[in-house]
Formats: sequence, C-alpha cells, structure tokens
Amino acid sequence: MGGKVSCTLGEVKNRADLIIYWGGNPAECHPRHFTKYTLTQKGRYIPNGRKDRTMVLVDIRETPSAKAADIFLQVRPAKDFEVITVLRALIKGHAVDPELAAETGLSMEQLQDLADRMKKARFGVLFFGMGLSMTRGKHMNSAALLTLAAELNAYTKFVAMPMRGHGNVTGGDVIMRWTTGYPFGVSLSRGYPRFNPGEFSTIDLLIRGDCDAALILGADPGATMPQPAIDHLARIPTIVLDPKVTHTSRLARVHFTTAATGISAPGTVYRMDEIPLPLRPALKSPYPTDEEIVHRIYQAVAAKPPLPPAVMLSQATM
Amino acid sequence: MSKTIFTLKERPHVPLETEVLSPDVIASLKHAEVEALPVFLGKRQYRLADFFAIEGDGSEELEIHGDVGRVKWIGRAMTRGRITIHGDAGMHLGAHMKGGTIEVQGNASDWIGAEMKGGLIRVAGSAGGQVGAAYRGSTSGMSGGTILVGGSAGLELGMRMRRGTIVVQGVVRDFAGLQMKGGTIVLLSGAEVRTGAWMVRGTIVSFTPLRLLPTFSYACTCNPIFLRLYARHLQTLGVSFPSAPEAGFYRRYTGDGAVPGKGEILIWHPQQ
Amino acid sequence: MLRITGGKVYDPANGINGEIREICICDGRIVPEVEGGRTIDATGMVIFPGGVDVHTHVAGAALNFARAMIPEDHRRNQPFVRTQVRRGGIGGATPTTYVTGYLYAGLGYTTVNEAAVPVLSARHTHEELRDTPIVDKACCVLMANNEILLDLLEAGEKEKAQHVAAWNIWSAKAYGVKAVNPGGITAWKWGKDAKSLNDPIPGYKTITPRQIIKGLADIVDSLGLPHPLHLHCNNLGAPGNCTTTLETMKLLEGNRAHLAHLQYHAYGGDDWFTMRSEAARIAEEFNANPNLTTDAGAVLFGNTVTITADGPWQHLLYKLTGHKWGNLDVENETGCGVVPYTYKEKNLVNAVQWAVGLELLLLIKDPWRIFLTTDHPNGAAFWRYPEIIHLLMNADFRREQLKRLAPKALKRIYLPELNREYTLYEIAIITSAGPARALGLPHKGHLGVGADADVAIYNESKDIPHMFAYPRYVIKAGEVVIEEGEIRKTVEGKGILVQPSYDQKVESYIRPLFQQYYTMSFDNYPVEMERIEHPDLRPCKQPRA
Amino acid sequence: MELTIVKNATCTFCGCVCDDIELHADGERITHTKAACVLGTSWFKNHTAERLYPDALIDGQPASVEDAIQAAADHLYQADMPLVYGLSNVTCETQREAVALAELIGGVIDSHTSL
Repeated sequence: MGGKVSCTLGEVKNRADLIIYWGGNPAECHPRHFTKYTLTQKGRYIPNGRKDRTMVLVDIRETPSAKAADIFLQVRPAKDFEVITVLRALIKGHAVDPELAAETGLSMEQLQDLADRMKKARFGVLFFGMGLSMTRGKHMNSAALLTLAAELNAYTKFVAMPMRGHGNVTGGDVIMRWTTGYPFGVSLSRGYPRFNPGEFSTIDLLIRGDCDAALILGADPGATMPQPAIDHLARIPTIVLDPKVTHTSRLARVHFTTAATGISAPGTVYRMDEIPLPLRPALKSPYPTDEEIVHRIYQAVAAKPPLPPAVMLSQATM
Repeated sequence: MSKTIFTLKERPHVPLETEVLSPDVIASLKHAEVEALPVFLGKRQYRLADFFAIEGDGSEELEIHGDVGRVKWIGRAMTRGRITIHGDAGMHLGAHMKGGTIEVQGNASDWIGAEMKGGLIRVAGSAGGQVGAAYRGSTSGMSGGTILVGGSAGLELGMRMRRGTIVVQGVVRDFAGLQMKGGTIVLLSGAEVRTGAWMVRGTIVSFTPLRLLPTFSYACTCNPIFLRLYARHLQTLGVSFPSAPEAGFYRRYTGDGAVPGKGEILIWHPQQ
Repeated sequence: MLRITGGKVYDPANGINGEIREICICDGRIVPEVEGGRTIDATGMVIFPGGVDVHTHVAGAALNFARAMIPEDHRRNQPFVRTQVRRGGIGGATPTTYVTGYLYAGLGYTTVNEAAVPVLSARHTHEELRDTPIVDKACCVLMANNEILLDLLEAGEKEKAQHVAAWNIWSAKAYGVKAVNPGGITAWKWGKDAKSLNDPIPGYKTITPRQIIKGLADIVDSLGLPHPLHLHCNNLGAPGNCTTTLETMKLLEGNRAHLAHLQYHAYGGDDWFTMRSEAARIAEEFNANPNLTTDAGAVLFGNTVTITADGPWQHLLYKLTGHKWGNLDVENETGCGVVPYTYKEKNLVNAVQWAVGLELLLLIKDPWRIFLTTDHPNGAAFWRYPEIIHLLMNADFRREQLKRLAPKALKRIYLPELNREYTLYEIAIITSAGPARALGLPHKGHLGVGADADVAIYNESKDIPHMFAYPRYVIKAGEVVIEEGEIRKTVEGKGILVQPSYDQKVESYIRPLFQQYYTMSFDNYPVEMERIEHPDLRPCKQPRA
Repeated sequence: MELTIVKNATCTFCGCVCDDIELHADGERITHTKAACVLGTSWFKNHTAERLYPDALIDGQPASVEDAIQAAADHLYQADMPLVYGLSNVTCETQREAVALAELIGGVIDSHTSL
C-alpha cells in the first residue's frame, strides 16, 4: 500500500547524489533550500558538494529553479499523476503505452532515463511542492510520489519529503497527531477526535456552510481562500488572532493583535522535516502572545456551564 | 406492513448526525422511545423529535421526508429493513451497512456505502465522492452489496473496494476504482480520468470510451459470459445495458502495470 | 494524607509476600504512620507498588509519525470521550499522549521509560511527554549509530567518546543510553544492514557492531549511569538470530546491560519456513549471566503497528506484508521504520513469536531479571498486559490457547512443556519491583518508607485479566487518580533524567563536526532544562576513572 | 535605544525554518539581519514592537483584550459547530492551546495542510 519514506534534511546534505524537485520552486519560495540543506552543500559522503549531485526539476513551467537543475522535465499541466504512475511501472520493468505516455509531455526516453537514474542513484530524494499537491489529483499526487519513493527502496535508498510552506504548518501536524491522533481536519464535536479530509477540511466546511463560528490564528484565509469560503466567514462570527489587522480581521467580529511569532513571541516551531527548533525573539511586543490569548479564551469558555458529556452510541461513528 | 415516517422540520444550520435512523435501532421501539433517540447537532445533543416530526412506532421500514442533505450517517451499519428518503441525503449514508435497502429519491452526498458489507443502496439522482470507498487509511472499501446511482458520481468511486457492485448511469469523475481489489464497477456513461488507477484486481466495465492510464495494456476483445449473466442479474434491479454477442464486444485491458495489478477494464464497442 | 488498611501487600523489594499491612502516605511518599486524612479500606484487595515499564514507545517523532499512518486503527478502537477531568483522545496501538497517561494509570502503572530518543528530536519527545499525564517518565537516548561517536570509537578514542556520550545524554535530557541495531541503522542509510557482529559496517573502514556494543557498554558503566546500556541487539526478528544474541551476551561479560525485547532475538531456523523457538538456549545462557537484565517483548495476537529505529528490519517487514511502510532517517544519529502489522494465530511465524515471549518469561528463572513488556506497540499495545499476566499465572489457560495455534507451530516451540505458573509476588516483581531496580530508581517499585507513593490496588479475583485491567484504586505520588476504573484526577508526572559528568571542553570538539554534518545550529541542539516539567534529576555513581 | 544582537534566531517565514539567523534590534524594530534570505529579511523587518494596531477589535471597534476575550468565548461557546483554523504562523505552544480549546468548544480543528 505504499507509505511514507522520509528523512531529516541533514541526510540529504550528507548523502543525496540525486535530488529531484517536483512541482516546487525553491529558488523563489524556499531560497536557502539549495544552499543550506541540499544542492550546494558538501556532505559527509558528498565531498565535492554540487559536483557530486544531479538535480532534476519537474514542473509544468520553467521557473527560476530550472537554472539550478541539471535536467529540467516539463510536464503538461495536470499530468503529474500519470507521469509518476508510469515511473512506478518503468522501475519495475513493466510495459507502458508509449502513445498515452507521450500525452504527459515527456517522451519515453525522458521517462526511462529518469527511471534509470532513480534506480542507479546511491541516495535519491524527491521533494514535492504545491505544484504537485494542489493540482488535479491533489492528495493522490502526493501519495503517488511517496509510493514511488517507497518502491524505489527495493533497488536503492530513496526518500521523499513535501516542501512545506508557511512557517510552522509542520508543527500543526505534529501537535495534532499527538493530541488527536490525526494530522489535520479533525472534528472534536462528539468529544473525541474524528478525521475525514473533505468532510472536516476547512474549505469544504466553509463552502458547504457547515460551521457556525470560526477562530482563525496564524493564517489569513480572507486573503487567500475561494470567495464562497470567505463569504461564509463573513456571515458567521469569526475571531482572528494576528500581529496585524488582516483581510480576515476586517470581516471578523473579534480581532486580537498578538505578538509576532519568533520576532516578539517565544516558543517552538518545526522545520519541514519535523525537527523542532526554539525561537529567539529579538523584540518585546506590547501585545500578548497568541498562546496567552487562546489560553484566556479557553478559561473564559471553561467558566461557562459545561455541556453534558457526549454520549457514545456505539463504537466510533467513523 | 407498518412504517415509521420521519419529516424533517427544518434544514439544520450545521450538519446533524443521526446514526439512530436505522431499522436496527428503531424497529423494536415505541413512538416515544423513537422520539427520544439522541442526535447531534454539531456538539450539542438533542432528541430525534427536536428535528423530525415522527409518525408511528418503530418499524423496519423508515420513510424520511424533507431535505436531509445535511443529515449524516442515516442507515449506518444497518443489517435489515428499508429506508426511503424522499429528498436529498447527507454524508455517510449506509456506511458500514450489512443488509437491507436504502432508496434515495434525490441526490446523495459523499461516502455513501463506505466500507459496506452487504445490502442495496439506490440513489435516483447523483452521488458525491467516495461512493463505496474505504475511509482514509483503511485497506478495504466496500466488501459486498450493491450501489446503484442514477445520475453522476464524484471522485474516488469504489476506492479500494474488495467485492460488491457499483453501477453509475451518469459520468463519473476521476479515480473511479482507485486501488480496487475486487468487485465490479459498471460505468454506463464512462468516467473522466485515471479510471482504475493502481487497481490490483476487479473489473471495471464502461459503455463509453475511456481515456486510460498509460500503464494499462490491451489484452484482447471478448464478450465474457459472466457479464451477460451479470446483465441479467442487474436487470432485476432495473439496470440494463447491451450485452448480447451480436450487439457488440468488449476491448479488454489489464492493469494497473504500475502496481503491478491484474485488474481488468472492459470497454464496450457496439457492433456497427 | 492517606492510610490504606486491610489489603494484602505484595512488596517484593522489601520481601513482603501477601501480608496484610497498613500503608501510610504523606506528601507523596510512603511514611511509617499518619494522623488523620482519608482511609481506604482495602480489605479483600491486593496492593502492589505502582507498575514500572522498562521499555515502551509512547512519545517522540517515530511514534508520532506512526499515529498519522494508522487512522484505521484509531477508528477500530474505543476512543476516549472528553469529560470534565480528562481530555478526549484515541486509544489503540498508538494512543494520543493524554490517553497514554490515562491508560497506563488505568492499569496501575505509574512510571514509564520511553526507550528510543534521538538527540535531534529530543525536544519533541519531551513536549509529548509533558502532555502525557500522571506517569513519571524517563527516556533513553539513541547512541549506537551516532556517527560522531562511531568515528571516535573507530579511532579508538574511548575517553573522548565517553565525554561526547555524556554530552549527548545531557543535551537530550535523557536518563539512559539506548543502542538499536548497532551499526545497522547507519548501514541502512545506504539500504544495507549490519548482520554480523564482526564485519565492518558499510560506510566505515574497521568498526564492527561488536566494538560499538562493547564501547557503549563501557561508557555507560564508566559514567555510572543508574540504568545499564539498554541494548536492542542486531538481527532483530530474523530466523536464526539466536546466534547473534548469544554472541552478544558473551560479549557483554564484565559489563552491565539490559537486553530489550528478548523475544525478538530468540529464534532458530534458517528462514521463515523453518523458523523455530530458541527460547531454551537463550534462557539458559541468560540464566548464567547475572550481569544482564531483559524484558520480554511479548507478542499477542491481533492488530498493532511496529515501530523501531531498526530501519532495515522494517523495510523487510514491508516487503513481506505488502502493508504500508513509513521510514524516517535522522541525520547522523538514527532512523525509524513503521509498519502496521497483524499477528495471527494461524501464521506459523507469529505463533512462534507468541510462544517465545511467554517461554522466556517462564524459562528465565530469576524474575528480578526479566520484566513484562510487549515492546509497546510492537508486540501488542501496553494496555493488553493483563492478558499476558493471565497467561503467566495459569498453565491450563495457556494450554487452551495453544489449541488456537497453527498445529505445525507446536513442534517448534517449548511452551507446551512448561508448567510454571507465576505467583502474585512474582507478578509484582516483573511489573514493578524488578524494572524499578533495573532502571536504578530506588524510590520506585516498592512500598517501603521513603518510596514514592505510587500504589496500585486490585480487587483480589480469580478473573486475572479483569483484576489487572481494572484496578480498584491507583495512587500516584499520594493522589488517588483512579477509583473504580474511572479517572478521578489527572496529576502531572515527573521527568526523570541524569546529568553525567563530562569535560566541558568537549563542546569545542563537537561544534565544528556538528556544523559540518548537521543542518541546525549547534546552540539550538541541546534541549533546555526549562522544557522538562517537574524534573527529577537522579544521581550517577562516581565515574570509574 | 539599546542595540540587542540575537544569534541563532529562527526564521518562521517558510518551511525551511532556518535557525542560523543573526538579528540586530534597536528595541523597536529589527534593523539588520545576517544569513537570512530575501524573504526572511523582509519578514523580520516587517514587524515592529510599536503599537500600530488596537489591542483588539469587536465589530470593527477598538476594544479591551478582556472584552474581546469574553466576546470570543461567547461566540465559540454558543456555536454548534465552531471551526479553529490556521495554525501556521503560530508557535507549537499556541497550537497545543488551540487543540485544547477546540476540544472544549466541541469544534473542528484544521490547518493549512488540508488545502
């Protein structure tokens, strides 16, 4: 059933001789990824740094990251899943229909060459970005790449890692896993965690109008989400915590100004490879931290009459 | 035969969870007991009667009126009896069901018949995503029973299904039969893309040309006897498709070579 | 203040075997007597010191990685619904942190040792442990594949290696040293393994698993750590691996060591088709080596998830099962693999594994040297311990269970011939007194004056699994946390750690290497002391010069 | 203003979370960064310790934090299906509190990951 085969970034720095970026543009979105973690660093087993590595960029358009790549493969939009599925077949030596394969925008030669390089690598890594996970196929595209990486371990050492954006989004996953058992999209309405992306994921909830209040922190959906979702946020009581007055604050009933994470608020954040790092704020904020505000809201709700404990009707309903 | 009739008073402003709307729960209860059954509006617990006008004592036959498109888990894990919904149905309709019949006269939402083991779900209109699918992380989706959809259906239809039948009259979206392990999917109007992706076993039959993944290989043309028997069986459920040898034949593809799998996709070619 | 009267006390550390005694508690400790306060009438009940788990995986990057991989397991198991006194959460193979605390306390366990922590993500482990209520928590830092350390051992720089090790222990705010598949994980970073104790490991010139084991055992002894080297031997799970285990035991003569989850290291045969139990040989050798302790790592049939730093083994398991596979290599230090798994009675290999765990518990004579574990969640979830207690205490029940196995399995195991039945006194040793002693925690695992007031009180019953699964009362640090199977109070546990001494100058040795091999700032690497809530800093013995 | 220098500071702008940044601050703003990339530099310089916004707003009007806390608690308590969303640019300590709050208010909690 595939899986998730990953590593911390230092493993890439020390060992990777084949680095593939898929649907991501680190040169512009993660500017130090090449220089601090992956491409140009010398590693314990990569004595010559960049010279000892091959970099492949797979994307639908030639981004500035292509300049750094040895090989650029341009895939037709929304054909990533097909490309990855073909690669899965090729690494195992299974037949592929060349005509259908060509619809991906890559020739059989290119596909076979990539499959061969992956199998021959001593330590390969696949980094994938939003260009993969936000296009047609979405979570299945990520699943496909993770499965490809897992299967390559029958031939050599291979790992895959998402290029997470947005500061501490990784920490959100990590903490939700230990507190609720699931990484995101968790409903606690019945008193215990239930997980179902599509049902409990924010955009779906908002577009269906399935929630009747919202607390937004560490995000500005009012600036980024589809309009029907924003419209629903404006309809219901929305509460925002942010160091600035944001788009979302403007449609909210309640806004709190808070200290900026890592600049004037201390704490912990996780890197994209799930390494926890301490923050060292340089400024003192006149505003309270997010942590303090959320905690005070908690206390204010806890002071109200408790809801009757949820009834378990049978085993978990999902 | 006695019936219990439920009429939704008002469409709830957030989803209502009513796994108690199942013949197994209701059949042996008196009217007042049915009224008192717990339901959940988000985090708050109410009585079933707070949302539905209820007629009759409990029975094996439930008739539901009104727009229950925001009412989740109707018929969850039911083993017997019948539920008729005169309107749209909400998520997880008939999930985990083992027997009995659910009929929806309108459209149904996502996850209908998810991980079901037996019984029949018939939706006159369209269905949402993940029809008969496996919930996230589960190794198997539906392992028995039949789902008939009169309109179209959404993403990941029959995902990881192991046994059973799904028939869809309208067009199905991406990833029909994703990681399928067995069972049969019949697509009368075809599907968008990635049909049968990563399938291991099982059969997908389409009466409209499909755009296949490059990892499926053409095997042969045929008109298998089992499909003719199948057609006859489905006819008893009101589904008909051409099957006679003189009417045409199927082009048979096997895959998904990426897994590698031994599934089959049969695409109908009518005789000119 | 609390007085417990009328109960039958099983306190093996103090030689008390089922005598009716009064237990008095004040300020979180056992005291000779108290005036006033609550009295619990424990007539008809059995009193144990609170349970101590010597080897479990309850927190940290690997377990947390596994949590996200098995939503199906979360759904299959009874969830925990939030109440006024407890958080909601998930049970099953990888319970959420809060539920982990509730479930352990619910069994009468009050101290746990998280057995595998990389320094690099130790901060994460401690954050999770802080969210694990009620129980006191120690953890062991992974060292046998730490490349800076391996380089020093290879170069024969033992003294410097000792300072580096001590620095790592303190940086991780750990209590002990864990060695997992010494050298094998480093090899796995190239897709290989370290199967023989005597071959140089891939990527290195001369160093062998043998040298790593010996080197680390010496370091731990020299540092005077309260808990000996905690060793997961090479070749885990492989048919015929008893040879490696026997060799390892020989190698450890002259050192103290704790062999983790011995069940997984006691197999004969040449392959999966001929695999058999070698529990008798292993137990015989183990009985003759009083320098060693071990834990069972017993297996129970059913669903679980396997999580180990042993990456190569997990890849093999993935290939064998075709199930999901997770792998997380940690730069320069270790790795981890995750594979969901179902142990089946009719599977020959699983049947042998099930038997071996019980056989070791029955064949190792001294209960002070083998402890009850399932290597949670690898062999089974910890909350299934009462099932194992039942199997140990009732030979007839064991024989009944044998009938469920694949018949062929009976020829490959010793269990049908074993008639030993554990007494309550012995159960108290393997669940509490013994592991506390092996961990070097003199204030745990007994009910003598001065001990931490961690007490489990069970209704005495013939229904052994029920008796141990539902203690009548559980007392943690003097507070009644469980009463009649319900959480009454969720106190916070302590973080148990050591600060071994090292030459401060070692930092200037590590710093440049760290900057070369790692990807984070050296100054952000050590876990700050403030992150340990309620720290309990334990002393080390005077280092041996 | 006194100049403070912070070494090994951690940048939370993107998922790289570089922790080798040197920050120079004059008490009110970060005046200089070392090792940060262009995105990180503008992130650090974009925030100040000045009081540029009201502590809180209720229905668009400046309000005290205490009043806003009460208003927020009322909305979340009364809602049947509240949503807690975001969790990106906040600390883990905040995220832990947010999960606890979501549990208390019986809501859904979700992050950018679901996008």
